[in-house]
Amino acid sequence: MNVKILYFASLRDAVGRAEESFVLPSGVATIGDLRAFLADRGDKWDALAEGRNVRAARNQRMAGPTDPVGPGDEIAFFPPVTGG
Amino acid sequence: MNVKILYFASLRDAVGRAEESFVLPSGVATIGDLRAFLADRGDKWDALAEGRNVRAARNQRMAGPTDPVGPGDEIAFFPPVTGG
Amino acid sequence: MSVSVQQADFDVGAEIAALSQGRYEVGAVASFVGLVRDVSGGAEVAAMTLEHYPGMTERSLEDIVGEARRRWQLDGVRVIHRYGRLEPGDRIVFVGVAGAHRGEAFAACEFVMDYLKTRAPFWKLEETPGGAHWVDARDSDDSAAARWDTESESRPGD
Amino acid sequence: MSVSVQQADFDVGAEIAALSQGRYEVGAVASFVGLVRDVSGGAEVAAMTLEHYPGMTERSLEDIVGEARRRWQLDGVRVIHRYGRLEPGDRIVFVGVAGAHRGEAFAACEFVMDYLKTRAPFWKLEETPGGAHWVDARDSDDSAAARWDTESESRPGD
Repeated sequence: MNVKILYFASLRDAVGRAEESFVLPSGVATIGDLRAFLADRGDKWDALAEGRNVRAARNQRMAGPTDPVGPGDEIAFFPPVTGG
Repeated sequence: MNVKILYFASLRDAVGRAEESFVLPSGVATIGDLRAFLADRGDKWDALAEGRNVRAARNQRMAGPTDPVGPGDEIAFFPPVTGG
Repeated sequence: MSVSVQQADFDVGAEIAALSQGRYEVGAVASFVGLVRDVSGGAEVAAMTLEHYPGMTERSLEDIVGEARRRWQLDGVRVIHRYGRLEPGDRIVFVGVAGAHRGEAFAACEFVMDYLKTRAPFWKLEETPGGAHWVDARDSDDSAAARWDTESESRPGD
Repeated sequence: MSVSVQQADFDVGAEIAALSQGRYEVGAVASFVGLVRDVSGGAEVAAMTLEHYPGMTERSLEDIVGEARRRWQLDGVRVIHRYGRLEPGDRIVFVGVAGAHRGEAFAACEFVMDYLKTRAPFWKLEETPGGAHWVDARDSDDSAAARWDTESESRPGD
């Protein structure tokens, strides 16, 4: 039940890492679950807490909090995009 | 009381001339008057008759039937434009 | 010089670059190129000749650019319109608009094209297998121009 | 190849020309160039670095192009977005859309830019006299993108 998690831009700066391999704990079934679990690490991981303006992607497509997370997924968290 | 009258595109083809110098008869005070006067020449000048889709310009700016015509003016008649 | 009426072709890349050259407040350049198509109302078009009204043409385009500058905050506007004989694939018209943000640039560029289509004195004579004939004005061009009379001038993205 | 994500600059004139090259059904090419400005929220900008999410970036741009092609009848769409360090005046993004008529080309070009601004994973880090900082997303970009959810898909001039 491994997933790859990526962090970008200001969120990567905040949590201090660009990437991690993560073993999904039981009970973590959605993007929202995963985000809450990571935010519970506390301290700098507060950047992922509810109310913070964080977006997510699952397997390189934008995803919402109720989208499922499964083994082998690539999940990314990042601030709202500012390209163009 | 001379005006210069120009004809363009399909309207020029219809009336058979590109340009004429015209002495304004008394009673011809507006673009609409002038157009009606020219249409009254009959035959090919029917192309200027009421109901025909003709536009006009006075001194190189779009003009309506109630706009005045005065000595020295350059008046143009033409079909709706199709550039771009 | 924001308006040119000419027989010669033009360099689209150079025109777009010139709109922001040395102007670091420009964040957006919207542009449009109109081309001769090889079909028109179902008929094959071998070529067309664009007639215009010298003097009024330049004046009407300058009026349209002036109106765009009144409606939006713009850093630059460029209009080039060709006349004479053109073949399918040839460029007819270029409109480029530079501004700080894209909403203004897009709106002003489309506005200039819509107004040009109904107010600039150009006429197209098309050569088709059935002979040469003058192109009829399209009702959709009138409605495209008319919406600028009523539509709010500010748009999202400004 | 309709989408490119690259560090290198691009040739705007060549990209626009390629959209109609040999395609005589194309009557309209609408395009957009986004540039680095030297001001942002009142602060002077010396340079910026564009970060992106390799893989997802290309995919999201291709999805946006696909959606534009579903909504409008288009002959060609081209998107180029740069990443890395850029200075004021540098080109960031190009969007070009070719179609038979201008209404479709303009609408699709603006649609692609609006969606790109809110859906393509790019982030700007600006260098200002006060230090480097990440640019905040703008609410106006969200509203610009949102209007395409409700707006009628056909527009005058088509």
